[in-house]
Amino acid sequence: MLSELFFGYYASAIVIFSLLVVTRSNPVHSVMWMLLLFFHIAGLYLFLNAEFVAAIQIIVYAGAILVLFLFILLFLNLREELKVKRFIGAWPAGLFVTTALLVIVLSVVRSFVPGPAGKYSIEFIKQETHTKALGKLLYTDYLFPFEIASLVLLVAIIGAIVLAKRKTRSK
Amino acid sequence: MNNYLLIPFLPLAAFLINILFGRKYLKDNAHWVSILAVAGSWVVTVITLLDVLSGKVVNEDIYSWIVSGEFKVSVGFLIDQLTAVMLVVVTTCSALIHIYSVGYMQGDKGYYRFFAYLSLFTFCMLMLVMANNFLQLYFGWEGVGLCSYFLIGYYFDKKPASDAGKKAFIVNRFGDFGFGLGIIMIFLTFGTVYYEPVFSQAKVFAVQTINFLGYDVHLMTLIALLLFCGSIGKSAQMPLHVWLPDAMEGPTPVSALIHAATMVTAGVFLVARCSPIFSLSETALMIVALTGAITSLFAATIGLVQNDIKRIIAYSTISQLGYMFLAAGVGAYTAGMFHLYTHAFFKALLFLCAGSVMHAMSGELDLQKMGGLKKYMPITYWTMLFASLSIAGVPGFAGFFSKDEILWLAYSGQSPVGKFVWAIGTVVAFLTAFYSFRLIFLTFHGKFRGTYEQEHHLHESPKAMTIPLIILCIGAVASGWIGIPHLLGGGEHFTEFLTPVLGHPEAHGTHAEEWLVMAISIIAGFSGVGLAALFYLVKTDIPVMLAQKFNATYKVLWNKYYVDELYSFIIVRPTIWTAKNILIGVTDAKIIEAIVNGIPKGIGEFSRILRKVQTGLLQRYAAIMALGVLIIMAVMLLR
Amino acid sequence: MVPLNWYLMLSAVVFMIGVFGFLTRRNIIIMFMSIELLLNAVNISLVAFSHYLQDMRGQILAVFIITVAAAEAAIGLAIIIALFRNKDTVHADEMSEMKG
Amino acid sequence: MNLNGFPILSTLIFLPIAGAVLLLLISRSNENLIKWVSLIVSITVFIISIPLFTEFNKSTHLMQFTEKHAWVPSLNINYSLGIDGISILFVLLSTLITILCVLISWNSIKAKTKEFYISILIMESAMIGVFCSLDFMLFYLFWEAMLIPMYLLIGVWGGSNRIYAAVKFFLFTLVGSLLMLIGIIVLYYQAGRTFDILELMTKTYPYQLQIWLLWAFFAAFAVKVPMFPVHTWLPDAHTEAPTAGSVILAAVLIKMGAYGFIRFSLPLFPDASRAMTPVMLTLSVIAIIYGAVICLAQTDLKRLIAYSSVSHMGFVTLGIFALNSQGMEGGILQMINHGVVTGALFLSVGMIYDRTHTRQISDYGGVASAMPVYASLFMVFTLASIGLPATNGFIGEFLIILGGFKANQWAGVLAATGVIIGAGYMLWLYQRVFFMETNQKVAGLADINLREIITLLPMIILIFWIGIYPNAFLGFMHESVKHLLERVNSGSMHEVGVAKNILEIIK
Repeated sequence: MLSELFFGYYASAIVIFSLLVVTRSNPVHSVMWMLLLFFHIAGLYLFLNAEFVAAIQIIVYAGAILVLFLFILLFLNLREELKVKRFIGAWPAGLFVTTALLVIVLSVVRSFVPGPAGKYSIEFIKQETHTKALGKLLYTDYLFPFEIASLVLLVAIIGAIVLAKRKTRSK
Repeated sequence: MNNYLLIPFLPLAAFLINILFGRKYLKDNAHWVSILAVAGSWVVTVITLLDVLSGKVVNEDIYSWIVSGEFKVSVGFLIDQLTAVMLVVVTTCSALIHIYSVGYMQGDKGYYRFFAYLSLFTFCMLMLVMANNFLQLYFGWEGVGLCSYFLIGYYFDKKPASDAGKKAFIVNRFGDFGFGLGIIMIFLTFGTVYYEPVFSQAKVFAVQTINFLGYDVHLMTLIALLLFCGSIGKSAQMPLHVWLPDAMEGPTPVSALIHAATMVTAGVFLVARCSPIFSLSETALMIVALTGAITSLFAATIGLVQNDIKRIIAYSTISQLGYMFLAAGVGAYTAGMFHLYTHAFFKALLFLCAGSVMHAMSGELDLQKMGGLKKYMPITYWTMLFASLSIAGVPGFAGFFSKDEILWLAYSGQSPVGKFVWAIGTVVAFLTAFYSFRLIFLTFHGKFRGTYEQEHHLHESPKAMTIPLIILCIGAVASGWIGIPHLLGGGEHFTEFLTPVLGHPEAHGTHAEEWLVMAISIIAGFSGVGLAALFYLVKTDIPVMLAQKFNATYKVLWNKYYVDELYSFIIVRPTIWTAKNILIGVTDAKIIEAIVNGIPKGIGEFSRILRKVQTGLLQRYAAIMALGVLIIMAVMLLR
Repeated sequence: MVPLNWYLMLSAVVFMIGVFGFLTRRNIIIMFMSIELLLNAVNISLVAFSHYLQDMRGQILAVFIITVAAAEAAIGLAIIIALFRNKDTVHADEMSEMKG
Repeated sequence: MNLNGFPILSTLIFLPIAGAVLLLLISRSNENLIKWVSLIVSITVFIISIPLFTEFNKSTHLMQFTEKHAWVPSLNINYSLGIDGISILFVLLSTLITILCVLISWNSIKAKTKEFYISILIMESAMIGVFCSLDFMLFYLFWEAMLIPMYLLIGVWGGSNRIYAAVKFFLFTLVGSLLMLIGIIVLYYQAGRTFDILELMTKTYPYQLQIWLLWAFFAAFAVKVPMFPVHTWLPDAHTEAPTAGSVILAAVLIKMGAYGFIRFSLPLFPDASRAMTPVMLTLSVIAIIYGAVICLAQTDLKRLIAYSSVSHMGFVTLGIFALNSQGMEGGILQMINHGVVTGALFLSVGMIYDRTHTRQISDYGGVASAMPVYASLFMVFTLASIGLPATNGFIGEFLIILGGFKANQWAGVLAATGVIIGAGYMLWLYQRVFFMETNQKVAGLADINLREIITLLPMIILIFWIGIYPNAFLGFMHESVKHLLERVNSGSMHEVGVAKNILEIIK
């Protein structure tokens, strides 16, 4: 019962914050709501025994990405932004498409049948500790994708610098 | 290696040396190379002639030129009696005119170029006459045409000169078109283009007909006429004569060598060379004779009224060439060749004298501005007088014997048009004498009509020019003596010499008739001279009066029967008009391009409609994508 | 015990909210944030799967997605800066250079 | 005959690509090095191609210097190369022309030099590849690959209207070659899954199919040639292309169409080719006269030469479809001749264009006074173009007219009129440019320098070599042509009616 309540709180908070994120006219507010949203998602991860992911969710998302967003918002003319319309003219169409999709997805979720369970049971993780188990897998079976991910980040860093750099006029 | 190979290749070497090194190194010494080379050719020619006289005929291949399937042709040489005559004519005239040019072209900026072209011309002409197959003949044929083009347009910075060169080349191309087809027909008929097998087998096809472009024609007539097309172009016969008068834009030695003595006679040479083919077709011979006769009359009448000294001689050349064809057309090939040979001397001499006059007159060509030059330039006067006597057919001079032989053989031969062309020939003989002496009288007699400076400047030409004049003069007088008819106690050596190649012309007439023909031609010649003397020495107002009285006729003659204008009107202008307005304007632009551009344009229109969908709005695309996902999912669920 | 489906439904709802935001907001930064929502929604599903199926792969995938999200945010925001410099606007409906 | 197993053809194909890669590594500012590297590469390729000429066995029609490796075994595509008497001369021509293109562009290409030379070298690879391929897929690959550098050459370094010309060129040729691709695929299934050209040539196909395939291939080749109704891209492309582009276009690219006819259309579809001969002859004759007459009204130097190409290529197709050995050999030789002569004309025009920057004929006049050496070299090219004996043009044209006349009297006679008009427009051009009074714009121009003379010298040598001793070149073809004609003329004659119907439609 407690867990249902717990889930209910988190779930409704996540949904509400998500809605707030996409509807606020002031982008700064949106970012703030998003921050809260990320904390709640991290909580949900804890609830699912994924403490490493939860930590990353907070460090990377809340700590890095959202700060980036805030930083970008400083470029914009916020006062101007508050005066203009926040939705495009055809927003009802978007609403229709999304609701329809949602209805369909929700209607099929029920028919989902879980596959066979793996070896990472709660007991196993308790014994191994979560981060270690994840780390082991990451550095053995998924070493190659892991390295690729690091490359992706490197490219992203370089790319971001090149793109954002102010073009100096060529000699 | 036979030494006769030196004959053509010495001038070729001279050409190469001059063209490669002339501009930078030889400059004013360019003539030495060419003169030495041509003189060398002449010496070898004389040796070769002696060989031929002793009965030695050469016919051999040097190397295989084109081989394709059954078509095989080599570069090869045939030296027989006919070739020998041409060799003598070509190398002699060429050598003398090379020497003459040293004086005439002195100080010209393209000196080396001039001698290079002259040598190249000599080479090509020699290749033409020495060929042992039709394709090599064609090579020389086009080669001399090319040199003629170069030399007519020698003063290329003048528009008339470059126009005339181009005209000569293109008009000749019309003739060569037929000539080329003729060679192809020969190959398709005989399977070879070598003279020897073609001529020896020609009789086999004597009565054969062939379907040509849908018409059944007599094979030999077809071949002969196609070849004759080439002759018409090269020898400036009607209707392709228009280029020769214009060719006088070139330097005078060129006119003498190319447009009088050698190149233009190549057409006659061709007919003579192909006499085994021509003899098999009476129709072809008749056409040759009539073309020659009409051309000679036509050109002579134009010559009557012209005032340009070189043009008069040019028309006279056309007229005399017509004479040669007339001879060939009645089957008297030897007579034609004889006239070719004597004509080379006196006509080259006439031109060179005209050049000498021009030299003295600072390039003036108009007869009406000359007069009384006799006392200033005696050598020129006397040599020109002898040349004119020769062309007028005064007994004893070279022209008399050859002309008389032609007229007699035309009269007495078997040709159905023989009598007719004889009549024309006699009239032309009269006209020739008239305009030749009109030229002499207007130039050398009477009072000087030019400007004071010109008169002051008058002088006899330098030695380099007068010596060739004198040598040629000897030829103009004496060259006919080797062909004096039996009637006058001569031996007709020339005819005998050529008989192995050209056959002996048949004459069916009595001695009385022969005397009569000769007398008529002599009377015609003398009356022409006399009339000219009357008009231009005694009563100088008659020509003006006549010109006024027969104004229309005079105008037609003065404008050369409007042939140039006619061609321009029916060929040149319509072609260019078609090209400009129909081909570029309609076919290419309106039809082909419309189809070609129309299809892409249609596609473009279609895509213009389609691209409205591409709004460039990111969210529109995303929404459509989402809609797509929705539809796919819905379809999957509802199935 | 909360059933797996609940998580999936939650994920679907968040995802669709993200889609809605992406499709309708004019501000390109908010659109971008909507994309982050989409990624998070997927992450929720993945972690939930991981938990219920007792398989670590879901979480590993989630970690990779977070990595990619970080990279994407960096690049995306750099693009926005470049765009803003050139166009002087952050509204998606005012940019239609790609129209045909 | 594989020169001790040395893969000479592969070397020829890939050496220029290697050169292009090398150029890629050189800094763009180092223009001199770029030029020298490309010059050395092109000369090396030419030197390597010389053994083809000397070691070729003229007594057989079989493919020589062959190489064969499996490439995509699942589809039976092979990397298969080889040359015979028909293609060898084109390989040599390609390698020679490339050197000249590098030389002529030495000073005239000022922007994007590096890319320019890379394009030229890639072009060379593709050209050689087309002439050597014995596998249809490989052939098609090179055939299309050739378009890209050419498109760039016209579109990047061309004149003012270059984009239009480049796109037109690209679309024309692409549409044609796509139809050919369909034809190739049909052939592939028809012959039992093989792309091997030699194998395909030994099979016989149903007559109706032959007709269809012939037209599919015709589309590709006729556009390239270009034959009469589809020639309009050529003047535009030639006019706008840089000198090197025009030269490659004239000398090699448009030869590929005619080469295609000989190599593919005739041996693959002998019955259909024979049946379509009247159509082809008609189109050829139209091209000859049409191209020549239209030249008379041109005011642009390059455009005039471009239209003269239409006329000359009309001779080539006429010779090919005369289907006798004179016509065929004349046609092949005329392709070489046209490559040499028109290539040389474009080179020459490029030289004077570099000095005056105008292509209008009326802007010239009296060039012979200012530039005597140039004028005399141009004269040689002009004469070769109008087919004067002792130049190469005569040998080709004479054999073609002879062959054409043999096949069809009208074709021979009408083609011969093209020679007259040819003399007309070329001499008129020469007169307007070189003769008469010196135009202000050309007064005082410097005569051509040593580099330019060296560029033109090989052409002069070839013109006279072919003109005076053509057997050195004709000798290569005899066996191949004989074999080809045996293939074409064997078998029973099918309905001529089809061709007649088509002729009716054309009328």
